[in-house]
Amino acid sequence: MTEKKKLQIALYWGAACGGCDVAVLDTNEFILDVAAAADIRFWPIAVDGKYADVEALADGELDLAIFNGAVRNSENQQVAELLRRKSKILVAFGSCAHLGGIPGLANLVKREEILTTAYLANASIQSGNRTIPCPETNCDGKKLEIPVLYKRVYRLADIVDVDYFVPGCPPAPEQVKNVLLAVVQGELPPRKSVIGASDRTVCDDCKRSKEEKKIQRFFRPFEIIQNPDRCLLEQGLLCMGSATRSGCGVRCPNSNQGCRGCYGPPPGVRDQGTKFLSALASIIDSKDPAEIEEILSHLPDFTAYAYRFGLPASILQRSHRS
Amino acid sequence: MAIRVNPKLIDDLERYGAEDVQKCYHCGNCSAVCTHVEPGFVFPRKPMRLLQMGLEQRLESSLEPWLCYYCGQCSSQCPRGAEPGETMMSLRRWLTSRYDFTGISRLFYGSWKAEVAAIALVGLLTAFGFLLYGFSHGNLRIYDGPGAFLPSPVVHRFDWTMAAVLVVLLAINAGRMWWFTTGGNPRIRAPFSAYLLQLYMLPVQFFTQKRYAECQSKRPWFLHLWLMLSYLTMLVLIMFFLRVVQAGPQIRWSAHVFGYLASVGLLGAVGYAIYGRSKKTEIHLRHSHESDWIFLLMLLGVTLTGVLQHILHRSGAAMAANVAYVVHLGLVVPMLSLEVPFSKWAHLAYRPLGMYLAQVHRAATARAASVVPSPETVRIAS
Amino acid sequence: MSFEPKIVGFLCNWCSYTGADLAGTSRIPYPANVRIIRVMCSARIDPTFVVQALAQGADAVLICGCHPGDCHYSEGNYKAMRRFPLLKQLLKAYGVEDDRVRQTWVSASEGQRFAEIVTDLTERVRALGPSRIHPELLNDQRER
Amino acid sequence: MEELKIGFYVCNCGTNIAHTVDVEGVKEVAAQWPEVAIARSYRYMCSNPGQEMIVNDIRELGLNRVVVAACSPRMHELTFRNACRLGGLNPYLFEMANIREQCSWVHTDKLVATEKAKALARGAVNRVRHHEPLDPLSAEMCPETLVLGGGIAGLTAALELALAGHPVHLVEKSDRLGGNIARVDLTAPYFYSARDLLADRLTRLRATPNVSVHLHTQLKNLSGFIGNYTATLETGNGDSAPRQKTIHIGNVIVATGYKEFDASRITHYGYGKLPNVITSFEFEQMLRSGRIQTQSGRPPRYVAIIHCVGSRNREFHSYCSRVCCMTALKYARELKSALPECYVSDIYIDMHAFGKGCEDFYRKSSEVKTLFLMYGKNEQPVIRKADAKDDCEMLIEVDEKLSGERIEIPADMVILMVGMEPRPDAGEVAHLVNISHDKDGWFIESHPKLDPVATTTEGIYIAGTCAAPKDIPDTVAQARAAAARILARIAKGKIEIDGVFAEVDPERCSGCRMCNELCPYSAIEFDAQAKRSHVIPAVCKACGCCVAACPSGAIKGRHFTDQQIYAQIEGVLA
Repeated sequence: MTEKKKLQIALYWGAACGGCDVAVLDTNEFILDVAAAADIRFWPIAVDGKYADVEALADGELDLAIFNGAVRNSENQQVAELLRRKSKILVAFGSCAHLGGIPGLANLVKREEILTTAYLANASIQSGNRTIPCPETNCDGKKLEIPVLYKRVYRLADIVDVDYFVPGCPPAPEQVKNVLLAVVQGELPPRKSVIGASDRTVCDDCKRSKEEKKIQRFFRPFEIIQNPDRCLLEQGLLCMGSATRSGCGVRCPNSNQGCRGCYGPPPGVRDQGTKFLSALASIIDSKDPAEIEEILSHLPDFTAYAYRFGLPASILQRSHRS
Repeated sequence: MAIRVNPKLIDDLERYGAEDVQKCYHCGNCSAVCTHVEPGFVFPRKPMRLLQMGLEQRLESSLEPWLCYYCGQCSSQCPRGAEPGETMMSLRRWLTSRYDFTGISRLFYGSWKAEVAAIALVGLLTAFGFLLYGFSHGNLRIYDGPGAFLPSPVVHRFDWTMAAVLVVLLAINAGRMWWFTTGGNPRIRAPFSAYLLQLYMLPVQFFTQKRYAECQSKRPWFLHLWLMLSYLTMLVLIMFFLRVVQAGPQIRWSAHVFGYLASVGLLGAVGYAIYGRSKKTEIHLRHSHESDWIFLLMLLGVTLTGVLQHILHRSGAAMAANVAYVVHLGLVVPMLSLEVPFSKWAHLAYRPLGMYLAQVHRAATARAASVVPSPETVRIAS
Repeated sequence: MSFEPKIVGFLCNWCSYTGADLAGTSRIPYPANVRIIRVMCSARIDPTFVVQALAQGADAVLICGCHPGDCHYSEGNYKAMRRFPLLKQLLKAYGVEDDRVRQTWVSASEGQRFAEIVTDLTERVRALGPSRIHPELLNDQRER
Repeated sequence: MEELKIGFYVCNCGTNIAHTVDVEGVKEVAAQWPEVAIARSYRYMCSNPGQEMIVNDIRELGLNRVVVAACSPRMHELTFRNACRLGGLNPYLFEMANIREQCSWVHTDKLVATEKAKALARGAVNRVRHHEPLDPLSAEMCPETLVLGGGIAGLTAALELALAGHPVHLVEKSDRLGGNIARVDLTAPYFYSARDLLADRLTRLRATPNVSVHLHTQLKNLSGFIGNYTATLETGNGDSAPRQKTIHIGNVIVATGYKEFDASRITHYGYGKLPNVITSFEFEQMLRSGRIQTQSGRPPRYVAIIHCVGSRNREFHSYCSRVCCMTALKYARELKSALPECYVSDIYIDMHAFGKGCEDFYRKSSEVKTLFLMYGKNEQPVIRKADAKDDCEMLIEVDEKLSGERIEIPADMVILMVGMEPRPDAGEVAHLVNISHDKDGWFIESHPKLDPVATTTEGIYIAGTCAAPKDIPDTVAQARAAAARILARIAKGKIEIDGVFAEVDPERCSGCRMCNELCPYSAIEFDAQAKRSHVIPAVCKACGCCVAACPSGAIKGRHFTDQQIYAQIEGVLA
């Protein structure tokens, strides 16, 4: 190859907080190398551009599209499909694109409830205002359209075919480097792999000492002074590390916080939440139903904890309340 | 208040014939098969228990032994061979000795030799007395009429005197029985009316022994009734018609026919009983205490000598008849004077009395149960 | 035709599965709605199995193990006992009705009890109507 | 991967299945399922022709999976696995659908039952696709045995093993062999001398070279698994520093026996306060010495024997200690023969005279005029000192059940029939050898009826009164049974370990140690160096608890894998 062709890349955020884009910027000087080595064709948060520009590209013209955020509305879906069509490699970047992420927790309630809470029944809303965003509105005889809010949140892979997954909320900046380098160097792992994570769990990298486990009581972090050298779970502090894929560098436990599971389940585990539930409940140190209930009562909203980053990726995916 | 157990009582009862009572483990089969068991009178199990434990006072106050006729069903059903029927029999013997205030009964049941010696002594004294009277007042060759060796009015007077003594003795003992079981029993509060109302029980039970007929096996009842009626007939003849019976030598059928029937009855029943006891033909005849044998042999002797003097007199052998008469009296007197108050014979009084008192107890219990408790007592009880 | 629920039963091999067999050998009838999956111990029943069955169209799930204290593996059923309340909490958050998932103890001699449990569960689920989970998950792919 | 060829067989079971299930319908629908190479129905699949059908199909059609829809797998799974083996197929590539016990026998509507049978069959076919061939593992069997406890059970077991030619380590905590039986005079109901029984064992034991006796010794640690245990013994009588010794053994017999109930715990019996209230063991001592005397040196005129001291009672132990009734009867007879003038009151709750010769023994004891008095389970007798005027030393007050009377019983001597209770260190021993004990502290057998000397830990056996109160014949029988079980395993040479067990994928285990405490058999070991857990196959019983609990999905339950169960779920619901 006489002249190295510049890498054509696009970045996009779906239903996301923006943290993933910040993670890309957190690569610091490396971003300059990226800018030098690649043509950033589309990156709404950093580069000016319109959807039409992307639509104008030939199919597969992009080498790499990095999509962060979940799919919450029709716009997210349209862009996801667009980027899929235009790029050779589509990466689901970050917990939201990978598993549904924090927005995915919305799956525990219905769309109507969300709208009601946000626009109608809320202390901060002026009384008398009864406006709910509608996909189509007639305004002065003109039809206005806004994206359709979906009934639930989807992972990117529920919508389009995804080539690679980069987990994390947000992914560690090194992982951003790794992905780009892998693409540049053409050293890509098999399709559908999770990049930047191992097959083991966070415990593997965690330096805290681990013993046989038995839990007599659960504590919330403010309730006890923890031993920084001992497994958090053994101290009664919730930590999802044992049910979470490693790769983050044990960021939370090293900061004296229980792992929150953002890297998702390790390979072979279908449902991070139920698997963690199975492990956690098994080590409760009681044979008395009433006592077990008592111990469990110290776990407020276990479901939201267990699926903080992955409810749409769980087996039941969403609330099935009538 | 706890009652003291007396482990020695069981040894004591052995002398009365209760040899197997310790084998009982209170399964209750005996009481289950007994047709006489009713609430308040559960036997043989309960008396056997009291006996094992040696609760003398409780035993003394129980009427249960007198409610049993010893048909033997219980013994045949006992899985341990504890002989409940025989235990009840032994208890009757023991109770007889307890009711007796003289202590003679206890002596007799304890030693058959003492009983035999006493019988021999009384018999010889009687014979001697009558001989003395006969030789001093009459002629050995004359059986009846003027100059008779033993004139019937004299014998008659003697009979009545003896009967009076016996009745007094029996009455004292029966009184003790009443006191032990009813009068002095704090558990029984019998109204006087009950004594009166139930009085009919005495003759009914005495003459029909109908409770015995309620036992599963009827033959013992029939034989017992037969023996008892024969004896009674003879007693009536002797006590009220001695002169007529003794007169002769011609036969006065109007009186003698009863004597013959009674003699045949006595001989048959006694013969059957002796045969049964020696061959142990039936459950209730398997165990024989010495007192049973003495009683039967005495009765046999009395009957035989009575029959003999009658035959001798009718056949004209007056002297031989007089000799037989003396021998007869020498047997009759100890039999009645010793057996009736102090030994087996006593049951002729105690059994009907026991049944009567049982009836009084039932009436007393029914009365206690029918008393409506005041609201106050109900509240406390609940 | 009335609604016939599909019930998946996870039964431990030593007590409950044997108890269900006993219902058979004793010819104790019960509704045909339950399909039994044998595991060696109730402790093997991963809560993931339960949600998986629900997601795949089960109208109800039944979990049976040995009575507490009777486990063939000495304490396996206690582990099942510990997991269940948390699983119920989780299912409640997902909006799954309480009657759809039941855990109970059936010994090898309780054929009659097993039949009664299945009968009762079937009736309750019939009254509840079909589970929405499976159709909703399918529908989510078609209609957003 | 090799192409799947599934053979599907559905059994009529005469009319047992065919009566309610349209067997042909099941067969036809199964034939349509992917990878089902052949579907057949037959009258009796378990019959020889039925099995041959499977064998032939495996050979001729090259089947590599077999499913039989028939009765319960608890009935014939082994039969069909064997058929597979005969056909040359690994037996674990077989699966069964239970359409008899759990379908045809419990449903009446043929349509509904047939639909269910199809679903169950589909579940089985789905599952079998994921089956993997499994082979049993084997390990060496060390022929040496550790026997804990030198009582009659331990002695008997040790002797049995030693006479068969195998080395035995007999460990006794105290300074001499014999245990509790050495404290007994004669035995009920045949009046054998306990001394003679023991002497026989000890003489024979001394004549056997294979037994090494360790007195003053306790087990300190046990690790490994059946055939391959390592035990650490600690010897020391307190005089010098304890010595530790490590031995390699294949099996362990726990025969640690019992301890008698402490009679002073029942205060109203006055044991320890009233001089002539003694325990049954103290009375045995009197019998052995031949002098039955009260404290003042006189022979007692009244002796009362109180049963169930510490047993069958809410406050202490609810169980029956089994041997006391007959022992009490024995005392009554021994007393009567030694002191004919003595009266014996036997104060009992129920007379438990089970077993050979015992009812007869009871009868004979009642014939010597023992006074049997019954008290209620939770209304124990009360003993007090008699007054000077009484002709006895003590009076026992009790509500007598058979008569309904409140009575007082004279006594010069009271013998308390103290029950059995687990030794104080039973929990420790259970923990050391990894077996469990019940709420009372008795060791738990593998199966109370069918496997009474084995435990849930392979290679650990229990014999005698450490498992529950029992008499000498039962103890000896258990000791010999345990020895026989071990001999059978030694004779086999190697131990075969079933191919079904849990295994940790070392590539996926992260060493979180969630599973470590969960295994009831301690089959999971943690390698601190590698920071990985692993399962010892010989110890694992394949319950699957750790499999379900492993949060990283690193533990695979062989033959009950997640994949297999998911496939079955999908199958029964499709």
